[in-house]
Amino acid sequence: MDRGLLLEIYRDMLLIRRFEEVAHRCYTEGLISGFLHLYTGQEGVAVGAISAARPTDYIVATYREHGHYLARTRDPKSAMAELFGRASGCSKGRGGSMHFFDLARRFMGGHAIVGGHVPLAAGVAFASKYRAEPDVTLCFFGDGTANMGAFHEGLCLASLWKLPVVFICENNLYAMGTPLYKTLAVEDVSTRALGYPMARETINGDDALEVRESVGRALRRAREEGLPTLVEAKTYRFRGHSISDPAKYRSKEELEFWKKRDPILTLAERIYTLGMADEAQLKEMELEVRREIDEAVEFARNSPLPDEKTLHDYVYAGSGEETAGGGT
Amino acid sequence: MDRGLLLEIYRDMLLIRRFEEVAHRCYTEGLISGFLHLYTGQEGVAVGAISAARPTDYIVATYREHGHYLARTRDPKSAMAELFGRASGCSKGRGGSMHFFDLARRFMGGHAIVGGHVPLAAGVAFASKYRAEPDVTLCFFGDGTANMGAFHEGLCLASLWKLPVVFICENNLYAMGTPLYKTLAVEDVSTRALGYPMARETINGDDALEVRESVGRALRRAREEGLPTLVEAKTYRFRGHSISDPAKYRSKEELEFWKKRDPILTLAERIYTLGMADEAQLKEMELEVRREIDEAVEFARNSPLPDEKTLHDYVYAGSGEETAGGGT
Amino acid sequence: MRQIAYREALREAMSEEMARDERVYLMGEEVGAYQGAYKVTQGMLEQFGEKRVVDTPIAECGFAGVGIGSAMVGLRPIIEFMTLNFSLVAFDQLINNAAKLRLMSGGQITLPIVFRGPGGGAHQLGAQHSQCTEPFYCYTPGLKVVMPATPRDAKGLLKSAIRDENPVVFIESEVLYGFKGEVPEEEYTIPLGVAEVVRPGKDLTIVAWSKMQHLVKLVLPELEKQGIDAEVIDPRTLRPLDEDAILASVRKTSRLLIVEEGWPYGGVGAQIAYLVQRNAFDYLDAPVERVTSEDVPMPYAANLEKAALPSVEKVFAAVNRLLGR
Amino acid sequence: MRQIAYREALREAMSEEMARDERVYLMGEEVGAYQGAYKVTQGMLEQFGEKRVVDTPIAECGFAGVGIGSAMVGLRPIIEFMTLNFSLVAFDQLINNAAKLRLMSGGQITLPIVFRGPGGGAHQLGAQHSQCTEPFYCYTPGLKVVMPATPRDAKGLLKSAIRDENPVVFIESEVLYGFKGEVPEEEYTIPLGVAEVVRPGKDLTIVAWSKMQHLVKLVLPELEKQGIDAEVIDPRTLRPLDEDAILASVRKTSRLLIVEEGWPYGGVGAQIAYLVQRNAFDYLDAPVERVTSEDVPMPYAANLEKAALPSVEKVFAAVNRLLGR
Ligand SMILES: Cc1ncc(C[n+]2csc(CCOP(=O)(O)OP(=O)(O)O)c2C)c(N)n1
Ligand SMILES: Cc1ncc(C[n+]2csc(CCOP(=O)(O)OP(=O)(O)O)c2C)c(N)n1
Ligand SMILES: [Mg+2]
Ligand SMILES: [Mg+2]
Repeated sequence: MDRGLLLEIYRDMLLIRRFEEVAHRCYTEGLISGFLHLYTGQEGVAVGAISAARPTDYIVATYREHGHYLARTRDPKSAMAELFGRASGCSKGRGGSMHFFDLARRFMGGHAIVGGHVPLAAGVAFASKYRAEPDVTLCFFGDGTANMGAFHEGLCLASLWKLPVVFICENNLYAMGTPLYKTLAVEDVSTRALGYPMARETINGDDALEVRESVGRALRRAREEGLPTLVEAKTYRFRGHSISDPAKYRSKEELEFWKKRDPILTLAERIYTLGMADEAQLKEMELEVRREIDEAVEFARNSPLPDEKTLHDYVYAGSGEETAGGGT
Repeated sequence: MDRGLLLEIYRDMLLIRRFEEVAHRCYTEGLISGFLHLYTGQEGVAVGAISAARPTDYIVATYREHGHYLARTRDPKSAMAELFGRASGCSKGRGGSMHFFDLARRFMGGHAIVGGHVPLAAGVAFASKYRAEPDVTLCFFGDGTANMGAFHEGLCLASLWKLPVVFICENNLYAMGTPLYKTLAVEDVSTRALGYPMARETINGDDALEVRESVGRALRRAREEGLPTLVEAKTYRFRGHSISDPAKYRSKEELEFWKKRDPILTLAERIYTLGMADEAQLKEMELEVRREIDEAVEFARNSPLPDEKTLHDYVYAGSGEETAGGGT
Repeated sequence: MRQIAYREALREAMSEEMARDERVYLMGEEVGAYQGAYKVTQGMLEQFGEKRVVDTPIAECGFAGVGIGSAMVGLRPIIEFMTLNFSLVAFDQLINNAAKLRLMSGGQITLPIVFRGPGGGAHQLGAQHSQCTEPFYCYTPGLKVVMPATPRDAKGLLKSAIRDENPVVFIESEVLYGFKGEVPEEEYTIPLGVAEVVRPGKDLTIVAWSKMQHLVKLVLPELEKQGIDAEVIDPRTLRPLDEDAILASVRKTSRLLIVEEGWPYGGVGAQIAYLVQRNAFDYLDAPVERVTSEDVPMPYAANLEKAALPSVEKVFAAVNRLLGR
Repeated sequence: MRQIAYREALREAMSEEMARDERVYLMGEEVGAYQGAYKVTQGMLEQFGEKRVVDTPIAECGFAGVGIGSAMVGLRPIIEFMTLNFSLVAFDQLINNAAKLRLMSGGQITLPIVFRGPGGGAHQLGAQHSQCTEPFYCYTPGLKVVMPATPRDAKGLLKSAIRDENPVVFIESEVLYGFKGEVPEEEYTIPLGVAEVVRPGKDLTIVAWSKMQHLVKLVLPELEKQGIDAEVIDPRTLRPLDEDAILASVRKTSRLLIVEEGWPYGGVGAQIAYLVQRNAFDYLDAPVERVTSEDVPMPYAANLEKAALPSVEKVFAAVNRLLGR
């Protein structure tokens, strides 16, 4: 186990955790509006999976994509500015919490129609195959997505056409307030893969290293054999579905159970056990991360709103509108 | 094996075959227009399945539903009149070939958006369960339907909610001109059932008796245990997808191979072998059936077109429009 | 009279109709145990049980279709879309099945089904969660479309929609759920297809519905101050549209402004404008004006969102154009 | 000039653009081995191979989404819907993804994709296969909508649509596929958003597109005989709409008739009517008239179908109303 890598993974997870906490605070202070779906508790999945990928591999995610965005870009400034609806945001303030984009870093969006992005991910992979490029597409979604028609059609086509895509279901046991057992007649979401058919793995999503390994296998399968995989990472979100959800539908005991499996705490334990860092070193990292997030908030706060004259920008390409100074 | 039943099954299949042949002729004579998807060759499925059902069980079918309609109603007149677009047709001339309806006999339509009727069938079954009625819904569709989102969502809900429905996939190896192997990554459509999960059977659709038994089991499973089943009946259509399709995409040899399995011829052989009828008796039945179809054509031909004054009928219920003499 | 919130009015309508008719049931995401994503259905699971308040997976195409199928054989479902944005994944079910089954069956099928949920945007929900779908449904014969602005209308119209024998797309508004208004204690219904003259006037007619009625209310005091006597009409039902009420008003005022949240191309306002110039041409002293959202997918940023939506300023500007000022 | 059929013109456009640009590919049901459900793509599989002419399963939502995804990273797909009726099962992909990705990404994503196929009805195809979807797509900012009436326009506009950097819904007509007309041998394109004055005139303006242009042609001889000099305009692109061309014509003729195959409520004709009364109010000598399909899902029976569609008689009646005769 490479020490640098392990600490990097730890730091990425911490960055996400602190980012979300601060975003939450900013929301309650009225600095952010709209929906806000926090990733707190699921950091092992995004960081484990994306650490296994190359920077040229594509990422397609849902409205709960802050974690994936940070894992890919390590850029809390553009993320926070987007939440603040500023022109300096990663989507120039047009997207908001649910629609982070960074094309240069192959982060292909936050998408907010459940299942709607699954065919898009298959399409990005289709393009890689078409151009004989070695890139793989990682597509993240929740357990609640497995009943959607778009999910089915995306997986059907990926399986049929042997597209280089890794479907990563983050099974956090709930779709909004609905526990999985009320919407799924099978125990594992990955069971769906049997019907397509498609390789599948059900793993512990709270162990970033296990995620990294599993997704690594899937990435190889995609890159070398051109075959898709359905990876189901079992995890848990510590917060409600969105910031307005008090999550009364689950018991204190349940939450406590999962908090003991906190992917960040358990990784810290592992780091200590392996002797790769001591508490002081992680504390130092923590402070660094906090500073970074504070700077992101400052950056967002000081960034201008989009110019209202640019309201009609970015509707049609090539209409000359971008010359109007779009986005600033 | 009950002789009466066997001959009834044989006669129903014959009725369908002759009906389709005559409909084809009427089409080429310009008496029928629009799309016409013939059922020729698949008679074993509709007749076998529907013979296993009670008259109170519901049927939901596709645009290729002439066979199912006749198997349920034995009423070629209302069917032929519908093809002719006459007010005496089963849908008062409003539906046409793809939209046969007979609510009184629980024939819930002909539907022409691939997969779109699968959730409807689940809904009819939902109503039976809601009212604690013992009726089961039979839902017919083709092999090409298995990739549709609506199919997936319908089967997901039926499995989850334990709805009394039998999904019957008529796998005739082609969706229009596309052979199944080009659109399905698995060999059997019924493999899809593994992911939901759902009971499944893959059977010889050209053997009406085998279909009857298999669907009988599924009906019992639905009626007694409230569980859905996916039955895949392998069969073949002798004609093109629709009347305008010369079916050049398949070889003469392939067609010959399947014609040897003609569900009507093979059943006749069986009847002879079992000594339940001789050639003269089946010949007599054949003549009877032909007469019946001829009468249906006469009936259709002599029926009036819908009154143009009723154009706006049947758009909204309770708007008083039906009093305008709707449909005649 | 007692005052209750829009969401409570909706809930009362559903509960009363479910108590009255065993065939009515409610189905949708989070309608039961979670008490509704926007708490419209609070308490209904407890009142009616799991058989009649059905929590669904995220599968709009599937459960919209299940609703339609069950209505084909006599149930009377209320299908809640968490928001109308998600009706687009079930679009084929509404357009090709719900709207057409009756016609295709030659009148054999009657389809008493309500699809309901909040339409339009709220605050900074981004492009995929901020759009008006009513033009899609109004365009389509076989559907009815209702969009109430007040608690009283919400209750009375929803009860009528549930009793109606046809598919009704009933579009609420997330930002109105908390809005309170007078609602009678005793039972009542409000017929579909009948507009309300919210304020009589003689100088110009303003037609608006749902949220936009509340925007118009903000403008009225200033108009009054300026001595402009506006007649305000709420069609309440968009299909069938109460053309007579609108025409009668325009024949009186000779000027028409339509305020709508939808995009400008086509839609409900364009239809009203067409009808009015067609059927009251000689009465018009000025062209029919519309205030709509801007022709852009909704941006997230607060200032851009505000700029994209109809506003008091835009309404004033349109009124001034209408009055030639 | 040589004459070729509308379907051949479309095929030439696709083949030329695919030969010109490796990023362009074609995907849809039966486009390859079967040579196209309506033979529009005949020979293209042989010319370009399976990589670029992709036969799909029946999964419109899936393959429309695959097309969009591939366009997000620089391919230029042509997605064929066997008919536009089936685009409704992929509706969310067009409305919530194709139309909005550019805006939501702050302009990072460019989406050069064409969705094409026949729209409207043909002959007795029944309600689910006979409808005009253009109002849905015209309503939605972020999409362009094109509906050519002639082989020449079909080719020139499809080439422009393929080269366009935006999602274009390109709606053809099944009943026009066999229609022949002059098409230049040499390469050409026709810009999107530019209407054509098909026939200059001074007494009234008739706006029609796609099939309805051909209906209008049937009326012209009789109008001429009666001494009525109609100006006929084909917008060709419905979004963006060439408002200037229509307004300029109406300012000259003072009378406008719109003939469209869609249903009456809202839609393209209502928008044109709104715009014209709004921007040429003082020029109008009579209200804007529309001939549309009747407000019913399409019935199957031949006589009812005929009665439901726009007809020569209905156009005459509207012209007479316009001219006050
Ligand atoms: C088609 C559609 N239906 C409903 C919604 C509303 N909605 C947003 S997130 C969500 C729950 C999704 O659950 P899951 O897929 O498990 O993802 P998670 O939120 O747990 O990450 C719902 C119902 C939506 N966005 N899109
Ligand atoms: C959503 C949709 N897409 C495409 C079509 C056009 N279409 C009609 S039938 C058909 C083939 C269906 O094949 P299958 O399901 O195997 O049934 P079969 O015709 O063989 O009975 C297609 C593509 C349609 N009606 N609906
Ligand atoms: Mg979840
Ligand atoms: Mg088939």
